[in-house]
Amino acid sequence: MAPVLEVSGLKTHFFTRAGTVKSVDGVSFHVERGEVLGLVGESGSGKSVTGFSVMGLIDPPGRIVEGSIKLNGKELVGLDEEGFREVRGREVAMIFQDPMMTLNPVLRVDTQMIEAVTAHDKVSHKAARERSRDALAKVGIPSPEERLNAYPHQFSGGMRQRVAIAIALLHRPPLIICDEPTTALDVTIQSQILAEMQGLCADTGTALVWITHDLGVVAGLADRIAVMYAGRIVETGAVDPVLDTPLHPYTSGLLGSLPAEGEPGAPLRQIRGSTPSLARLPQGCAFAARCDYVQADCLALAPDVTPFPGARGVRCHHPLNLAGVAA
Amino acid sequence: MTTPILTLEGVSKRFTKPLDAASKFANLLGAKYSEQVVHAVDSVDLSIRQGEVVGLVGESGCGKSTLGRVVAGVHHASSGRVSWRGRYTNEMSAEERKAATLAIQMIFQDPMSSLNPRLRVTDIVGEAPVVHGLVPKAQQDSYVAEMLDRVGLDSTYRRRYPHQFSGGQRARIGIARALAVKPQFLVCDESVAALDVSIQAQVLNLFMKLRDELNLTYLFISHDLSVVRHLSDRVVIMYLGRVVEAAPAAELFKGPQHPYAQALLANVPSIAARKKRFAPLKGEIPSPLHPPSGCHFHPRCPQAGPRCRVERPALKEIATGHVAACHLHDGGVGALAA
Amino acid sequence: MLAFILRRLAQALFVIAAMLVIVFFGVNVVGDPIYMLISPEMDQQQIAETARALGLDRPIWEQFLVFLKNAAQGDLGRSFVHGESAIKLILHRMPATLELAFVALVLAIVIGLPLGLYAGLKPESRLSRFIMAVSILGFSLPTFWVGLMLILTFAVGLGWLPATGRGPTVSILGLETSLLSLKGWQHVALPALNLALLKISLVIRLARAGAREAALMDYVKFARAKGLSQSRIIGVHILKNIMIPIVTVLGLEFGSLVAFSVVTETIFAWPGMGRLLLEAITRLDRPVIVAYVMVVVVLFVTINLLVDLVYSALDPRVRLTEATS
Amino acid sequence: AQELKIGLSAELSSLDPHYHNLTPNNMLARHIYEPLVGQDEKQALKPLLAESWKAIDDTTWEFKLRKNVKFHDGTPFTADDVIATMQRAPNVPKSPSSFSAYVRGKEFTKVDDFTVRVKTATPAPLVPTDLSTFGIIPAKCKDTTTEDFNLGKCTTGGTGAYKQAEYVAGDRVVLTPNESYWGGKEPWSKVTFRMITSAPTRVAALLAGDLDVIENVPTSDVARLKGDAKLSVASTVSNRVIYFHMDHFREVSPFIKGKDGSEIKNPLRNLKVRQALSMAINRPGIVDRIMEKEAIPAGQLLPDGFFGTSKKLKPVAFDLNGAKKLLAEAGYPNGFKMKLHGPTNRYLNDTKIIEAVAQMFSRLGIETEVETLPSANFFTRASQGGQGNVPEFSFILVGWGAGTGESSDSLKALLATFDPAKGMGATNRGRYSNPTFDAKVDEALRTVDDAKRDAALAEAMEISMNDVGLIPTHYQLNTWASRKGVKVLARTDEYTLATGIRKD
Amino acid sequence: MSEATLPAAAPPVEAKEETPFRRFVRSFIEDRLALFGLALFILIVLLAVAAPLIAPQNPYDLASVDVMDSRQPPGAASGEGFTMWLGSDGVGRDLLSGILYGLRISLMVGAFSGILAATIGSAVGLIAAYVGGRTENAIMRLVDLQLSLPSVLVALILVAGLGKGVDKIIIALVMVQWAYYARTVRGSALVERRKEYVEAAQSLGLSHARTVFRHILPNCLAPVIVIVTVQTAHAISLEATLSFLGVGLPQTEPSLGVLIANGFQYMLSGSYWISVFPGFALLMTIVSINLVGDRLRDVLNPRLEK
Ligand SMILES: Nc1ncnc2c1ncn2[C@@H]1O[C@H](COP(=O)(O)OP(=O)(O)OP(=O)(O)O)[C@@H](O)[C@H]1O
Ligand SMILES: Nc1ncnc2c1ncn2[C@@H]1O[C@H](COP(=O)(O)OP(=O)(O)OP(=O)(O)O)[C@@H](O)[C@H]1O
Ligand SMILES: [Mg+2]
Ligand SMILES: [Mg+2]
Repeated sequence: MAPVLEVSGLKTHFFTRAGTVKSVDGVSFHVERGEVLGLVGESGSGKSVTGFSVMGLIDPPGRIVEGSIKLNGKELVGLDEEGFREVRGREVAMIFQDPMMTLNPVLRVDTQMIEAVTAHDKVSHKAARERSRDALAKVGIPSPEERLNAYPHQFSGGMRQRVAIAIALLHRPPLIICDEPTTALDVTIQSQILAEMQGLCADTGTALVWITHDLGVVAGLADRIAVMYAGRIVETGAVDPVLDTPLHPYTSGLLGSLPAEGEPGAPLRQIRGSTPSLARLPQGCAFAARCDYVQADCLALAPDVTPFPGARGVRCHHPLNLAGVAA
Repeated sequence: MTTPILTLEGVSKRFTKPLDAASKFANLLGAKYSEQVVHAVDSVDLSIRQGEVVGLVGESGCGKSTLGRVVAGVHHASSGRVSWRGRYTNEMSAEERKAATLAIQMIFQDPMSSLNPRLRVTDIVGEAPVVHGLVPKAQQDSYVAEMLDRVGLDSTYRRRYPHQFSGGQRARIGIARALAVKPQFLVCDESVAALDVSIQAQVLNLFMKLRDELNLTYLFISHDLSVVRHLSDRVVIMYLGRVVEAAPAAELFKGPQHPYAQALLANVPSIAARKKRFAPLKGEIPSPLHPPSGCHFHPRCPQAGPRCRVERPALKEIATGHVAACHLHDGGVGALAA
Repeated sequence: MLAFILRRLAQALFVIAAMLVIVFFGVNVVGDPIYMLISPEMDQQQIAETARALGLDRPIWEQFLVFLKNAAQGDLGRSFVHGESAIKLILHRMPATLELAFVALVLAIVIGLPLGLYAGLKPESRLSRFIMAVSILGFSLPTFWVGLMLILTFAVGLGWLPATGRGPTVSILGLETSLLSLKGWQHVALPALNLALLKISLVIRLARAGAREAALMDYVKFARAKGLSQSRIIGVHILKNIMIPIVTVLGLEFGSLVAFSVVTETIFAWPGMGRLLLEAITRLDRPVIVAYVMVVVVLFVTINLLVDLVYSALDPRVRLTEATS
Repeated sequence: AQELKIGLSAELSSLDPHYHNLTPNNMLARHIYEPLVGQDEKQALKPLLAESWKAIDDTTWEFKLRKNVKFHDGTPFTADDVIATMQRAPNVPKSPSSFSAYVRGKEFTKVDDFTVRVKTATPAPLVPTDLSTFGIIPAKCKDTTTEDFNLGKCTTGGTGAYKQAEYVAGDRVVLTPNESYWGGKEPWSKVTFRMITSAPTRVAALLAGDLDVIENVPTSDVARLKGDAKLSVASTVSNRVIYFHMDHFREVSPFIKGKDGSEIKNPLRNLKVRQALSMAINRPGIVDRIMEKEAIPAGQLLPDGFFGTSKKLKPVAFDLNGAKKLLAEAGYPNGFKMKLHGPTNRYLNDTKIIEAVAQMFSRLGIETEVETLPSANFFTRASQGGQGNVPEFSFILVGWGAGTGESSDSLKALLATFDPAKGMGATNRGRYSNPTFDAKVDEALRTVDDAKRDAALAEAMEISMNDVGLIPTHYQLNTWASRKGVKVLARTDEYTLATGIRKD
Repeated sequence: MSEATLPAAAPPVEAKEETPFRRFVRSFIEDRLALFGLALFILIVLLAVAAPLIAPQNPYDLASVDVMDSRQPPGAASGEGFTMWLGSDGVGRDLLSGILYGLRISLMVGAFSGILAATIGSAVGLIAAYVGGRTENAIMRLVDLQLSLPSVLVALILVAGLGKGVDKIIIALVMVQWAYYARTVRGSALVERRKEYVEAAQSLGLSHARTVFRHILPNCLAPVIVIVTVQTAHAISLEATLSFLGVGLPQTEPSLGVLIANGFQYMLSGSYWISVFPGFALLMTIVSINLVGDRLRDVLNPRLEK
């Protein structure tokens, strides 16, 4: 069966006055039907830009320079605005990080939902409203009929995120891209949303790309994981092997820095330095300057993806834990 | 070492928006305007011993920062008393108060907004010690260099502005600023929340190092349980302005007693838990403007009973050093207290 | 809501009281009205008689007390010059000024909003830069100068529109308006454009800034992600958000429109209250100045109240009790 | 018959003919309510509602009224209306400038329906002139208020050639012709007076065809309008003189200093200094460069030919060297410092004139400064701004229009010794005082015989001008512009009368 | 704890020594139109400053102005022999000299009223925001009051009362403009006050005055700079309007506004230059200030700052 989404060699660059920012620089991944892919990485590593590229929401000075994005077999790169408009919301939806900002504060919830329905389906206002109400009910909002008449500011953060999810689900798209939808929420509310999403996707067979920097969330939710660093995916694979036996030093470093993992009070493993500027990437491996295992070739040559069994891949000249990977 | 250096006794902080003359007049005409009161902190008792790291956790808006600010002297308590090294702050002389202010320093959440963007690092860090006469003006520069060294920053960056640093470096500048006035007590308000994990580890390590080197005491505020667990000796959990449970860290993480604490711990995502089924708490966090009656947690509590709706549970010691405010541990939730 | 209105009322009373004192004593500092009223051939006896008749022979504070006493009885004084109730004179001329200001406001929005929106959404385009550069001219040129230029071009040169005056008026619901006839519109076109010029630039700027900011907002991105068309996003999502600052500012600016109409009314011989005020100031017709200030303050307070109501209708986040701060 | 649209330069304050003695008011009222005695375009008296008048003795005048005159509603006009008017005119409540001065001290008696006698306590040669200043209203409207006059509630109307049709305060007055006017039919079906205070706008409105006639054409536009084939321009010398008043009464004048800034004795009390100043003013230059030829150099207070003017007085010729010599003779070879004051936007080109004169004085060696003030401020200070409510300034520019068309008022108000009790020198802002002159004026004001009075006034004029009591610079021209085909009768009194506008 | 776990942080991302000021200058000059505006403005200021040196005539010296030279077209020779390149006005003043000197006055009026109003308004706004409570309420009511009164009117009444003169005009303009600054500064000070660096200053025991003026104030200056430009331009054209209404500056020492107002009566007569040239000078001045102001607005707007 063909994957819902197949991204290959995607390069999205921003041409700013300060130079070309290579936010996404040769990213390839795919998402199967009904699958949850966790896209993790630190701030500024290009996760959101990857998501926006799929949605066709890259604005000047940014541009998709190269690569292909196939959604249900249909090529998206090169589509015009109208072409993208037809895809958005119907074949792929997106939920954003900050629930306070994603809903227009001056429009009522029903307006914002109904317009989303009628953007793709020629249905009556009444039918659209009913559909919106059902969607709200499905994401667990009590008394949805009344809530439709409310303004966003009358909802709490968690409820707003649910409204956003309801909007994303309106057309039952086969794929939803979730850009850190729970980062701004409290732990207990985050759990509510995660539970909600889990249930809904199981029911509808929707595939998810879950963008986050929280490895814990990915561990609990995702089937597969892709770790991004400086505009590239440095490691992919099923959740368990990647988290248990990371191949890339960066993945390994990340896991080591998590306080939950160490003995309380013991010094944490830390990755020295900080993320490089995407406008001035070094010639070799982008992680080389911070890597504990750096060798001469790392500085000279950017590594390619080395495939490993179990659909794993790593972009490193000298992967770790090779022993842990079944040959 | 067992006498506390900092004690809070029934500290409350209320934010009120009083009625203006027009609203009062309107009330005479039959309108119903009332004062808006937020009980950000609601009679909290807490004592912290020398050298201890106390973690303070709770959901957003539950009053953690406000409590931290009261401790650091940025806010005054609306009621209750704070004592520092055995002296009540409201009874201190100006001299003593200044000493206390400097002794208790705060480190803030946002590494960008907590640094004045128009000042150079040397002024950010060096201003207060010079103003307070801890360091002569002539030595400001070398003193700042020393401080930067201590927090692991290259001391040649002194003449730069905050925007020229990365997030982790800014966090270090904030720490250097606090250290520059030679504090004994640090209030860390979500000081690592804005940092990436890899940077967060650097800063957490720095905190631990400084504690050992300078014998500092910490009130460590965070909503990230794993950070708190890693760092703290003792953990205090707040819910809507009140302390609901406090215990030594290891004990609390082993066996939380308050239903809220239990839910909180259960919901922390962890990389150890793969493909788990999330079993969340029901309900929304209530508004602090209109907190629920009785136990603030009762509308969301799976085990709530009639008593919880009416009666505020008191903090009860369950084991040594382990207190919780729940009727379950104090005669049950079924009936009203006599 | 009630408290809100009360607060506004109290504010208005305070402003009126303050202005009263300032105007009353200020006019006295400028000069003695008697010299502006009396015919120069008159002798000393006649001057004294007239001053007595108008109450101008008494010390200023005594005149003030008399004024307060009469005001308490609802009599705000008679115009020295016209001999009629000052407030009546003003109210009589007010519709013309309001009509002018209103048309100017509409022009400002109709012309300024689309231009500003465009400039904000395409900030880098040549046309946008051109719009912005030209909009500077709007508030660089003195109103009186532009007014005469408009007359020279459209009335004298091209002969398209009448140069001066107001068209025939009809009374609907007690309000005199000239906007119901084509002739009325022809008359109002030039003065309104003259008055609107300043505000057009302002609206362009506000709309541009608003659009630039709104375009960066997540909710616009989210609206696109929903698959909405560009026109709906601009026409509903962005527009409604930028209307909020525009409505607020224009509400405040309505006052300055009314004030600047002093100049425009003079140039275009528009029979509004601005000209009456100017005449009153030059002739030291104190009762009229006082009445004007009162009427204008009441007008502003009313408009501000309306603006706040519109504001809260546009922006559901705003609760009226907070709008004042 | 067709409509006539006229652009006026000033706003009238009321349509009540007795409320406010103000040029635009009087002028408009003249269309509706006629006075007993009229003034022709040169302000010579002519019969109007009174067919004739004569002085029976030094203190009694008799007026014979015109018969068969009807008010607008058909009510016949009789002596009763005259008596009623004389009762109302001086007593309009809240009048900012009433006509009481013209009625004061006169006793009116009805001899028969068409004869009225006026008795005065002292000889009063000016009775006919006084009675030419305001219109006669019907007895029925004796108690009509000012507001009601504005609203046209005096339905009886006047006897004039036009009837009040519409009055929109601050905007327009519309008149319709009185079909049964005793003086014949007017050619216009309707006359609209529009008030357009901004001069360029008025001109533009004429050019744009909004108006048929405009008054007070700005001097700068006269040349252009004269050159326009579609327009015609009418002008005549006006009764208004522009002059400088100077401080005659203070030992030390506040705005005059020595060159080094020290206090000096008031030089303006020295005749030679005054003569030098007058001589230093290039009157033809002002007329040519600033007034753009729309003025005539002045040598006295009214243009030649007006009643009570001297044929001997000519404008002082410009002679800078002569002036310098005089100044040196007076003891000021190096001049002094002086600040000139004047109003803004009160007289044609007022600020430019004062600036030009200041330039001329500085060529004489006097260091000048100029301060112009809004009229409201200027006239108060110029009249009573100094210590003890005396005139404040040292040297001011002012203008004076002789509404009565003869020089007695001018001399009495501007140059006679300031004396509130006698009503003399009311506007003497320089406090000039000359007993010989005063005596001559007094004599003139008591002489009923016109020829003798004319001579006495001329003599008084000569005395004051030779003594340089004030320095006249020029007489303005009154200028009207109209559409070709519409002819305006130019008047010296600045009145724009529809009755004087005819189709060509 | 081992030392090895605490390596020094990597060097900052951008190694250049870039002060906020340099950063500001760099982004400012990226816009060519704004640069043009700035150059024009500097040129205008230089011309104004150098007026006594370059003007053919001292137009304020009555002895050197001759009414016989009045209304001469551009290029005519004056009585004294120099060429009046831009013609002369109604009293014989060389227009080029008049404009150069007029610029001085107009710029002075604009700059002084701008700076004074900015200083007073900022201080008031800052205090209101920092002190809060009743003080803030009282101040803000006063500001509302001021803002609700139309500026032309207030200035008109004030100048009528105060009399003419540059100082009087400046007082009047300050009176009508300070409130804009107070409102703006209070707005941004409220935002700044909530930032953590202010709390940091408090917890470091710094005095209120130090906190307000050293920490909060510099961070509120960006919007002030922007309104200074706009309000300066506004002040200059308001002064012109007041002159037109007859309550502006003295006739004998004309500002650009007075020159325009004086020339106004010649607009129809064909002597267009008397009003048009000063009008053009005013236009250029205000346009240049606004071009600079617009760019400042863009550069200093934190929300658009990346
Ligand atoms: N409009 C833009 N112009 C220039 N650079 C941009 C733009 N948008 C994004 N970038 C750059 O692209 C890089 C990747 O950004 P992106 O938002 O994808 O990061 P992210 O992984 O989503 O980070 P976060 O976790 O903070 O959301 C960043 O370095 C950012 O500076
Ligand atoms: N200055 C203030 N004025 C009014 N209310 C305030 C103020 N500061 C805090 N509050 C209110 O007090 C409550 C507690 O706020 P606080 O900042 O202490 O919460 P917190 O636990 O730190 O939350 P977070 O995790 O979001 O930082 C909140 O409801 C907040 O709205
Ligand atoms: Mg992102
Ligand atoms: Mg907090």
